[in-house]
Amino acid sequence: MSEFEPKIIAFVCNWCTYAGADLTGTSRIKYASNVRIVRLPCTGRIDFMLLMKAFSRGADGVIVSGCHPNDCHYTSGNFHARRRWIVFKSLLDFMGIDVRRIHFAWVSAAEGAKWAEVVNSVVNDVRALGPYDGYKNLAPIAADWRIQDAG
Amino acid sequence: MTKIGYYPGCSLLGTAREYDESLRAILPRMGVELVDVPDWNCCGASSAHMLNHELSLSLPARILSSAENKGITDMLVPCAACYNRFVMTIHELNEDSKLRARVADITGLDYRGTIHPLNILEFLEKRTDAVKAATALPFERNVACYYGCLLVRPPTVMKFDRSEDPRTMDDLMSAVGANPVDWAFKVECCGAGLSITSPALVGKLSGRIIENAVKSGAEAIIVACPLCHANLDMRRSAINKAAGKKYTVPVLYITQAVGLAMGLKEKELGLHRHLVKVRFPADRGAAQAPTHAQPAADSEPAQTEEA
Amino acid sequence: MSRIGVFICHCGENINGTVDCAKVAEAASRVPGVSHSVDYKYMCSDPGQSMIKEAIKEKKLTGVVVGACSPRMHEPTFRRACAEAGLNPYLCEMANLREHCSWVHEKSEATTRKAVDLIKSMIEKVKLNQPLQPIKVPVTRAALVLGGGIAGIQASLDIANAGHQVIMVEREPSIGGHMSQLSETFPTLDCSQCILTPRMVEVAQHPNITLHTYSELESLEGFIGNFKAKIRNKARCVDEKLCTGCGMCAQKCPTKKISSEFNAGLGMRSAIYVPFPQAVPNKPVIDKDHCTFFQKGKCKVCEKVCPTKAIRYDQEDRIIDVEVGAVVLATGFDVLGTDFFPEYGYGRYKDVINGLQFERLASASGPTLGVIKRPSDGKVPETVVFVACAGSRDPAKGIEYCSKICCMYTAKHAMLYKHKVHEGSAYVFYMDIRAGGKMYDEFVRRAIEEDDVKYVRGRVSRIYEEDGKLVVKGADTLLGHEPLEIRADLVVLATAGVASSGAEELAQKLHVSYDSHHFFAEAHPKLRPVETNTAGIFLAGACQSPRDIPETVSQASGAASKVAGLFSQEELTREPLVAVVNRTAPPLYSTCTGCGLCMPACPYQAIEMEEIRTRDGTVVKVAAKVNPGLCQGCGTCVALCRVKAIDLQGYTNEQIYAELMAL
Amino acid sequence: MGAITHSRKSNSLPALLQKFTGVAVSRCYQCGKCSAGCPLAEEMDYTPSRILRMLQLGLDGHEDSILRSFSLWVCLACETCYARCPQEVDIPKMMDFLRAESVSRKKVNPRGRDLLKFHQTLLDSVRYTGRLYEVGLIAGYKARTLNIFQDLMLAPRLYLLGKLKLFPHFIKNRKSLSRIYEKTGA
Ligand SMILES: Cc1cc2nc3c(=O)[nH]c(=O)nc-3n(C[C@H](O)[C@H](O)[C@H](O)COP(=O)(O)OP(=O)(O)OC[C@H]3O[C@@H](n4cnc5c(N)ncnc54)[C@H](O)[C@@H]3O)c2cc1C
Ligand SMILES: Cc1cc2nc3c(=O)[nH]c(=O)nc-3n(C[C@H](O)[C@H](O)[C@H](O)COP(=O)(O)OP(=O)(O)OC[C@H]3O[C@@H](n4cnc5c(N)ncnc54)[C@H](O)[C@@H]3O)c2cc1C
Ligand code: SF4
Ligand code: SF4
Ligand code: SF4
Ligand code: SF4
Ligand code: SF4
Ligand code: SF4
Ligand code: SF4
Ligand code: SF4
Repeated sequence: MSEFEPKIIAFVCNWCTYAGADLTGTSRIKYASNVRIVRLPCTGRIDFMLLMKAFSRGADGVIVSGCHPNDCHYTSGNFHARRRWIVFKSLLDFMGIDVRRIHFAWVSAAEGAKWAEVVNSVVNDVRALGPYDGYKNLAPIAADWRIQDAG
Repeated sequence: MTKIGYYPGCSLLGTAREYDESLRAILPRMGVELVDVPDWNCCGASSAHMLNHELSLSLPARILSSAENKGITDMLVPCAACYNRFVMTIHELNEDSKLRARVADITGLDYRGTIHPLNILEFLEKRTDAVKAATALPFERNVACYYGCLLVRPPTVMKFDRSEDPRTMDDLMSAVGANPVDWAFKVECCGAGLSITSPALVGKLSGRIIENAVKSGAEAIIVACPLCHANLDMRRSAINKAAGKKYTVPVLYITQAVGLAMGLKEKELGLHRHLVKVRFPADRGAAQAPTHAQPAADSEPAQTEEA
Repeated sequence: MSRIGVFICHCGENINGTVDCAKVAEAASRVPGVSHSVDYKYMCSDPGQSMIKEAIKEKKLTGVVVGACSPRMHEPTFRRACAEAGLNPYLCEMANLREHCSWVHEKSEATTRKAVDLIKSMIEKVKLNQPLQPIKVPVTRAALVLGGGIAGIQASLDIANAGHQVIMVEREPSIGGHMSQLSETFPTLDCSQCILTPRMVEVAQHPNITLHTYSELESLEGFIGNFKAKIRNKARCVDEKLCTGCGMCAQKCPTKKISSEFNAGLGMRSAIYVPFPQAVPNKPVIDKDHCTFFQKGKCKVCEKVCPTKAIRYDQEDRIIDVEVGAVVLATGFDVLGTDFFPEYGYGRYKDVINGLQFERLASASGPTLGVIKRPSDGKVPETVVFVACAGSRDPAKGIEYCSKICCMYTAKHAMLYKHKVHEGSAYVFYMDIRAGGKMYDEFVRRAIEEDDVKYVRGRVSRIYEEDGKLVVKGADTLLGHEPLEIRADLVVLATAGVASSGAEELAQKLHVSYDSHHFFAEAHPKLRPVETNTAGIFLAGACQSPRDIPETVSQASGAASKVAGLFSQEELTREPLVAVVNRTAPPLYSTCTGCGLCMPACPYQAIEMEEIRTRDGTVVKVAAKVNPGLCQGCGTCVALCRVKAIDLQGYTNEQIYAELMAL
Repeated sequence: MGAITHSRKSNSLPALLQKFTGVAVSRCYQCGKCSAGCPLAEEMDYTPSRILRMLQLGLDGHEDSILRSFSLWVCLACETCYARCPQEVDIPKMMDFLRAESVSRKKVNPRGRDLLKFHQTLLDSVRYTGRLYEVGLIAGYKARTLNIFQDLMLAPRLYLLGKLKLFPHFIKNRKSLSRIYEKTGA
């Protein structure tokens, strides 16, 4: 049996991390192919439901990455994201999802190499945690996308 | 009578006896009674601090804890050096919980952090009104208020007054009728810790302080620390030797100056214990303020000649 | 049922070398709703684009997915191609198979599988895409320029000369800013006023410029192209129309001992005053805080002597409304006063001055008519010590950044002093000499080599007065770090350049971002240096960070050209990727509960609450409403809304969920 | 001077300094303000900023020179340098560390030995009596340094002025002090 290959979903903002990941490409820096990037305008757009959806679809880990503090294209979206993370954390706990499955990072448009590092380290960490198999329990919750996220 | 904790420190039992005496002499006028910290030990002075970090925290911590156990919250610490050690210790223990636990283990006592050390200037400043009210013979002299290093530095920890040009003592001296001169060496180092080992060096450092005070027209130097006093008074011969001059300007503890203004006697204030005779130029005082002309002349001649 | 077209690009070998493109296209063709799926060598080439256009027409595609490079590269290209073929451009999406896949992974099954996933998720997304129309907003062709220093002056003249209206607001009684206070300017040593005053006059006389001095911005609302500003004209107590600027009032005003701001405290002025003789406008104001009449109710001398009866003690502040399409921020900077420095005496020593004060001493129009005299006793100093980096690069007590201009003006000061006092000695304590600029280092070398200015590498620890001299204790680190004592007659501190007072409040009023030092923040430090993050608000000069005149003027012209570019358009078009609050049929009208949580979260104040009324006018509901002109599409509100009543076009919840479900 | 060695090894002096005191020598940007204000700079073999420079550079022999320097002993912890350092480099703390290091590595400067003895005598006095016994201190110090004559003239006069006590004060709970001394290894 080959080693478990985790599935990682990355929610990234368009202005910093998406561009940073582009730079990883133009610099031809290699990283694990387990990651799938979802482009959003800003990390401020991310709510709890997005994370839930990702896990309910079988993601074993999630990366949320945007601009460095104070560099947010929209002045403050990333602060909102950070603040909401505190609430997320307790909710995750409640849902029985190991918080180590979610990784927050700051990767700017200039940090191509850093993006590769982030992906690789998250893949390794999640691989060590093993597959996430609680998603079946999540399905009914995630089905109602109007759920309150208490953010 | 308000009761307040008291940590005299070793000097006030020895070389700085007159500091303790003069403090006790003026206290009744301010309605304050002192409660000694029980079975106190030496704070370790700069020696512990120089050689052993944990020791330098544990010795003061033992004192702080015993004071707390006695229910003391405000603790008057006249010696600026001890005061500095207390504030630094409290700062370090509050900053670092691991260190705090370690020190608790060393002393076997619990430091709770309810105690607040007060230096002499803070103590008097709070009672400026009482000091003013008790002033009978305004101390109408040009004085240089000398704070030294330990009350104000490091400013981030001591958080007392303006670190480079403090004013508390100047304001207090103005309150008792003195004219504090504007001078430049208020917080310069006198060489405290080298007093015994390198008197010549102290002569040089303290000499510059005296020189600037005299140049600025001071008739007396006022201090709030036994080490400053020791260097500026006891080491006067070294100072004069280094400067090649004969400085006669007397050095008074703030408590002594306040005491004089309250009309207390020389002896009560321990002025006779100084090596440099406490004498003021007669002219100005005699002509303008006859009431206060004689503090030096009134007294029995000091036993010492100026060294 | 959707009919999606999928186009997989090889990018030569760039994608196809690692990803099996044919396989991807084949997999895509099997996704329900896909009616066309091909792969091709170079999708962005002319034949590639034609392929897409033809497919749209022939297969009546309802959506297009291009699997190629990063959308940051070619999204506009392919959207344009779709539009040309009659498909709404927002029905086209790209999957990033190159930067995010083929270039970063090895050639393998897994890589191709990832490519398929990426394509599938975009197919699912695009199925839910809605046709969107770009947002059009009208433009008011007038600019508001805040601050009348050299930055504001340059920007105003450039915009006005491009044929647009300018409203300039300066809070002091005269325009001119710091440059009007300078003596001579590095690196050419030309007289500051000589080059500045003609510009000031030009501003005053320009038919396209309306000047509001002694005025401040009260409020600003609206968005790019459509701002509404309120300006407060503070009462001068002088009727500007009647006043001829004869100066009688100031001459006769008995209250004369007021420290002059223009002379940086080294001179005096009267209670009714014009800051300096070349002021624009040359009309006085009454300083109510010092005027005897306002303070004690008696005097009125100025009223008596004014030949045109222009004095108006009862004048009140006026609020003026203006509409503008763009704003240029040019409110400049300030320098720290000497009282900021504990170890240098807390401002106690009269002969310790700052750089601006030295400018006034060296200026021919200054209080000493250009003779360098020390403030305490008017003597010409024989030894002058200049202290660089005073308060700058000092995280402990001052600011951590380098103020950038002081190395140069200190060299200039030392030079000016030596030119005026040949026998004098000038010392400069410095840490580094920062003289990057055309002819800048040459200028500093000239001070050292030709004018014999002694540069000492080290900081000054303390300054005190003794025997009528200022004792400066510093170190020369090049001489083995030993302490050094210089007995000086005058000490000039090159004090740090800091944000102008009130900058923070102003930034908040305008919703522009600012840094921790209250300097306004540019949109991008390299590529958008004259824009703020708020569309339509531009930056010029030292309000962004301390800078010298050449740089200020270039930036001001840059900001002006941005404004002119904006004004060259009839209407502004913006991407329609904005938030909308859903509207359903009655009786619900909207799932929005009117909780209002989204309103404060929006960084652009784009959300307001709206009353929904029936036809007869009764309010049935309060719901949020997004102003598409203001919304920048960040999505913060969407994440926040508990009932998901607000959604972001182009990134709707359903679109992203669909995208996720396919991954 | 030798070549630059890679002194940022974990056992290098700057690394140990940072580990035990948090003082990072790389913070120092060599402005010299500390040395300019240090009241004792003239007495030092290396001024504070120079010590920092030597620590930063870590050339062969630098560490040894620092540990053997007189500066460590003449520094009075007056805190002037720290109060004014723009980069908030806690030099007094650094000096404390270097001094302790110099003692434990037996590199005390010959001229520093007197000072070391003074401090040791004082701490001894506190250890056995709980308080500072000035006569004992002076006598003990003079005996340790054989510097008998230095203050010979002063002591009797202080005694006459009532400032010197011939017998020490003993605190009651001297055990608690022994405990402190033992546990801190002083
Ligand atoms: C001592 C010294 C010497 C210098 N020497 C030179 C030199 O030789 N050569 C050189 O190139 N540069 C020199 N400079 C730099 C030069 O002064 C600046 O580059 C220039 O002044 C910047 O212009 P500014 O218009 O951006 O800002 P400022 O000159 O500061 O002008 C800003 C204007 O905005 C106004 N304002 C502020 N807030 C508001 C508000 N809220 N509403 C309305 N108006 C407001 C102010 O009143 C002011 O008029 C020197 C600077 C100093 C301090
Ligand atoms: C080693 C190095 C590192 C740098 N690092 C940074 C950095 O980290 N950050 C930073 O902000 N800046 C950096 N810079 C500076 C930066 O490169 C320049 O600021 C910038 O490139 C200037 O852009 P330019 O368009 O003015 O000139 P250039 O980049 O030189 O472009 C000029 C163009 O004009 C073309 N050209 C020349 N003559 C003619 C002609 N007669 N007809 C037609 N075309 C012509 C040239 O081929 C060239 O394409 C660095 C520079 C160097 C050398
Ligand atoms: S569309 Fe992009 S991936 Fe395709 S050929 Fe052009 S650049 Fe390369
Ligand atoms: S006297 Fe009258 S006209 Fe002359 S400057 Fe004054 S206000 Fe203007
Ligand atoms: S009324 Fe005021 S401004 Fe006018 S002359 Fe008198 S003091 Fe001056
Ligand atoms: S420009 Fe020069 S003087 Fe000014 S802060 Fe920078 S380095 Fe210091
Ligand atoms: S859109 Fe959502 S958050 Fe905003 S008011 Fe309506 S319900 Fe509240
Ligand atoms: S998307 Fe962002 S800018 Fe637009 S309304 Fe929502 S929070 Fe405001
Ligand atoms: S003052 Fe601070 S930064 Fe300057 S040389 Fe000394 S330690 Fe270094
Ligand atoms: S603490 Fe030491 S190094 Fe610092 S100024 Fe005082 S004597 Fe000098």
